[in-house]
Amino acid sequence: MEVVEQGMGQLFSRTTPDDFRKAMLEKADTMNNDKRMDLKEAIKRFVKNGDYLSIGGCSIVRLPMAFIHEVIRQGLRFRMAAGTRTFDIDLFLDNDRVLEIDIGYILGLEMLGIPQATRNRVRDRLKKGDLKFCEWSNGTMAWRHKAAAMGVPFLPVRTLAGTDTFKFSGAKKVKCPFTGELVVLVPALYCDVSVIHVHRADKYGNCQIDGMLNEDVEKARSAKRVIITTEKIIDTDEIRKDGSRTIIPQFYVDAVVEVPYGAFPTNMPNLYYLDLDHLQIYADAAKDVSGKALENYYIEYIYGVKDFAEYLEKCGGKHRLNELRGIELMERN
Amino acid sequence: MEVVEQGMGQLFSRTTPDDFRKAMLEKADTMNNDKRMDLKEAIKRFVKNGDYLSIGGCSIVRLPMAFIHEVIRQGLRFRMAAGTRTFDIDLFLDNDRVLEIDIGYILGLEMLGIPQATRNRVRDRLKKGDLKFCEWSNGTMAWRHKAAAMGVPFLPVRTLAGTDTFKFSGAKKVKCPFTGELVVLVPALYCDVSVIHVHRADKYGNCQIDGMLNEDVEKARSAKRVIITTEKIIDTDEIRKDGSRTIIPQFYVDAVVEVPYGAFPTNMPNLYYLDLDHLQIYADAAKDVSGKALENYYIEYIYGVKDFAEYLEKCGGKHRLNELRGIELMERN
Amino acid sequence: MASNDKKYNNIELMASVASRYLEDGKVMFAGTGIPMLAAALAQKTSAPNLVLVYEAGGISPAASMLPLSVADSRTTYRAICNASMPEAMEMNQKGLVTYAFLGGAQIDPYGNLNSTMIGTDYYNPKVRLPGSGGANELGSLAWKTLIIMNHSRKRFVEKVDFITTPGYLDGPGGREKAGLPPGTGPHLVFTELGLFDFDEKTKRMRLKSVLPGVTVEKVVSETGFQLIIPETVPVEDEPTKEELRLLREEVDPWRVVLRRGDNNAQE
Amino acid sequence: MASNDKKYNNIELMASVASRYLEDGKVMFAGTGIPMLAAALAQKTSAPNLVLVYEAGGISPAASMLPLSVADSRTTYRAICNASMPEAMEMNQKGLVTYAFLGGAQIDPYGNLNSTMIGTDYYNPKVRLPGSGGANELGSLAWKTLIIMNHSRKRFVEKVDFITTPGYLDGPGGREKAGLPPGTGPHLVFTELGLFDFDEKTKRMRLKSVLPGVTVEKVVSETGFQLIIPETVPVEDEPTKEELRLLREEVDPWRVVLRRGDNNAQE
Repeated sequence: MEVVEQGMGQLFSRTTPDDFRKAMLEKADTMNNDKRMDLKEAIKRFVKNGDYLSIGGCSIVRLPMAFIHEVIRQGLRFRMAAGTRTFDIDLFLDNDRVLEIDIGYILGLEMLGIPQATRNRVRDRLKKGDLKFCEWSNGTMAWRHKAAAMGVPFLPVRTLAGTDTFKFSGAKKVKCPFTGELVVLVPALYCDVSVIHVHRADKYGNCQIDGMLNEDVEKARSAKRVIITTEKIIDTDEIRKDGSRTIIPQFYVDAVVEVPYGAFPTNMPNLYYLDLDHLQIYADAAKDVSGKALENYYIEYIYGVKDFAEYLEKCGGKHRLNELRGIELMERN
Repeated sequence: MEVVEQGMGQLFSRTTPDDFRKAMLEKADTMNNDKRMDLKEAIKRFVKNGDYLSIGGCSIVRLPMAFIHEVIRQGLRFRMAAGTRTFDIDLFLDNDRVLEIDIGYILGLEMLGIPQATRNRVRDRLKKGDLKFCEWSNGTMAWRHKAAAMGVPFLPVRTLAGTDTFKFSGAKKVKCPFTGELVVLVPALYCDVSVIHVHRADKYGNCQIDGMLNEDVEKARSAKRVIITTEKIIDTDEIRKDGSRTIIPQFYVDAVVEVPYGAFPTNMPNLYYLDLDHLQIYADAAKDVSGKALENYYIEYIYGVKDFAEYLEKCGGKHRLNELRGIELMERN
Repeated sequence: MASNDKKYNNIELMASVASRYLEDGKVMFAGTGIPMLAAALAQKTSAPNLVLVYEAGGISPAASMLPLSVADSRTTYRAICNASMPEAMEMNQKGLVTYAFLGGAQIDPYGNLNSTMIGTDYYNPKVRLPGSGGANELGSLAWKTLIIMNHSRKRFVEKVDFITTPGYLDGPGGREKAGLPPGTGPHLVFTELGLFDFDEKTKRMRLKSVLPGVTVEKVVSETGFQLIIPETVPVEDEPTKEELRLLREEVDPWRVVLRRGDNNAQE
Repeated sequence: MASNDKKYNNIELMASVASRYLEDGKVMFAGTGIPMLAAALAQKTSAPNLVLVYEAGGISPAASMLPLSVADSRTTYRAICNASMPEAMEMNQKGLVTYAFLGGAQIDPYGNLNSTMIGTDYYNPKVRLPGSGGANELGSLAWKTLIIMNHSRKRFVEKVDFITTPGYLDGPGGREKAGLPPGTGPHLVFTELGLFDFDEKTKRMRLKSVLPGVTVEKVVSETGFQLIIPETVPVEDEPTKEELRLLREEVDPWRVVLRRGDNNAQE
């Protein structure tokens, strides 16, 4: 099973299964702790500058926006996992808060097109060597999180082969020792911190999520520290009513932070639809390649407000949130 | 990534990921077919003598007993996956219906001890070379099903190393090309047929299961043909009410067979508890190493009855089933 | 062939044409935009049992409104299963997905796709694009890859700047030699000018038909590599009244996607 | 020390003693029988936040009745999560499981366990046993493996007939050399005669304490290999009234497991 070919991409997270086991041992010693706290405390205790970060949700759905705003306000910088990232990574990139990215998908805004200013900024930083990329795909990023969640150093996959994506990745191609077929190995991706916004969680961190799961099951299980922001904290009795609905069990979770509407302006399935109007304000600002319009956007909506609640007020408050709830529930009688 | 060490066990299922893809292509061409049929038709169409079989459920819980009785009556023989098998594999072994077994766990009856007659029969057939084993463990059997369900030829694991279980397995030990650590590779296990008893399924084969899942998610996704026996057929509308509860989606399923109490005398979570009295009748018969008592058991309960409904009648019928429902629901007010 | 007295725009045209090529009873991965439009239209016309699976985990939803992304709540509304990216991608890896419907920034004669960067130096690109997304998986694993692109010489090029997603790579046997699952590859390419398939022997792109009002010469002049041109090139039918009605009234009544074609509506 | 005026049987004794060694706030995998009894008792006494995970996927259930197997509905009744074997085993593989509590047919001085076959020829065994079950995973991956066995010279042997589940293999460094996760291994062995741990330097089994009424000589004579015997060997406390009440009235009121000790009740 010799290595036939390998990508030249750099591995940004070097945590091995044994390193991760040691981190988990600490968690295994503290069952049934009450993990409720506010966002600032959670960030202070569990997030460090330079951490390798993974974010839950996908595209413009269920992104932990309250967390993202707060770390941007605090000036923290990260290395990042970026399978299917859109609005979240754009905010980080606009503010030079990312140093290294494992790329699945970045710089898109779905129906709203490409943020030109962000794109140019990225190109310029790349050229200066101020920003490092490693190429992957959404699938291989999901599988890298999955390998880590399984506690193994890599997974075999049947993609990437034959492409430049492979050449600029950190993957390796080998002959399968059982079948003789060529197979690509992708290395496990253990993150320092994972932040996931969920529908409901109890105080221990048992979480329920509605709608698509993307790779949140895997992300929650493969980070040394996990912060859950949740629309609502519910009683453990509710969790125990249907254990089949527990997507993330408490073992992995360090902090449970209640943030109603914490995914605004992205879509929270069953609760509120995405705010196309607000996203359009951002998309329009990002069209101004001078960066001036974006600068104003950030002063207006992030640096100039003291917390996420104030941001929600700025964006129309209760009235707008009720409208978004109405749109989301249109299909549900 | 050279192979450092390898087991001498034989691989009983030789299906590769590419073979399996071809089988799936046929399935991918027949979406939304009505798959309801009776047990005899399902067996006639989808089960062949000598097939490599995997069975759902675990230990003495949620075993597809109606299917097992029927194939024993029909005289079919199999090669088998045996992670955590108890009463089911004992019935096959008592009747010499298994040729090759990938062993996780066999020959046990949990609290009821070891069936001596079955054990002796197995020892004698082993000696004659009439029965072949390959050694694994419950975990590696689950991971072998999982590798197949993922569509890859193997998975790395961190168990088996250092033991005779490894020596008599078909696993291989390699150096991880990313971390340099030793890791064991287990080959994907693609089965010919998988049979799983579930709580609720619609006519397309979308299935809901309550309680533990063991490795049924993986088994359903890695067999060329899948037969679902179900306590109840429900409308697809019910499935669509909560897609989070769909454990097996329709794509994999070939037949949906309604068999109320189809797991009797094993435990069906939320519906009926195991019948300790009937299991004791079997366990007592299996103590008689002459095999005579077992022979009588099979005449009485399998060969001498025309179908599973008649077996249920013999075992106390509605009255007994209601008692078992009562025991199961004791904890649920 | 103007039995059709209504105007339609390019999006409406492409969605209508593409919808007719989607077979009933198959599993398909659809991306945001025209692929989703075409799939929804096909479900309402010739392919009621076309089953959609979305990358982020939505399986066979029953939403009447068009999703705005592959993770949108409308991909899981009344879905038969709310799954995950690994589950969806592994369906592909196991061979359960017949069609994947993708876009790209550049394509070459073998159907190789670039959505990573424009330029000659990876570390110093002229334009940095989003990267693979799920395209590498879909193009590697689905049995038949459908591709939708805008048609120009800058996009249809002899050699893409970066192979993000594998087509037939360097030609016949290229995929198998690289280790990709056999029997897979690009199937059809849809543009605002025509439809293209791939020659069985050379695996090079071949003109299959043109859209209404488009000449073969126009197609050739907008393509940056040598296309295989068959002796007869049929013209696709215009969108029918019923197709347009369904698109406008049922599939995308708010014209979220349809309106993107409004600035180049065809008379 | 007979402040205890009630009789108890071996199962009650072993469950009571074992329960005192289970730490609060840890995750534990418990097998059917005495391990489950001990865990349930500990949860009612000193370890209310001991979290149980079962091999087939039940996570932290809240059933009052004792499960009869690791898949029983009582392992998922009001569980915080209904999971699967891979999920449960991967919790182990990732290092989240502090204690695994196992049985076996044979054990050697390094804590290697045999549950596969008795005899010298694998293909022609004297007795075929069930095989690994989940034991190989638990013994490979849990941080601390607890073992419960019946004590006799036939079971405590110099060399097991088949290493099903790894102990310290051939001694210090053996596990790491084989590729098992570092820092793991057998922690305590419980029998009806005594408790045993493993010497830090040699990794060989060491007598830690004896059960009430058992002499060190008895332990030595029933052991088929050289045990490390420390200078002072404490005696475990008898089951308290409260432990026996809980076991009999709350943990196993139907005596499904407890009754298995009734034929050798101690006075």
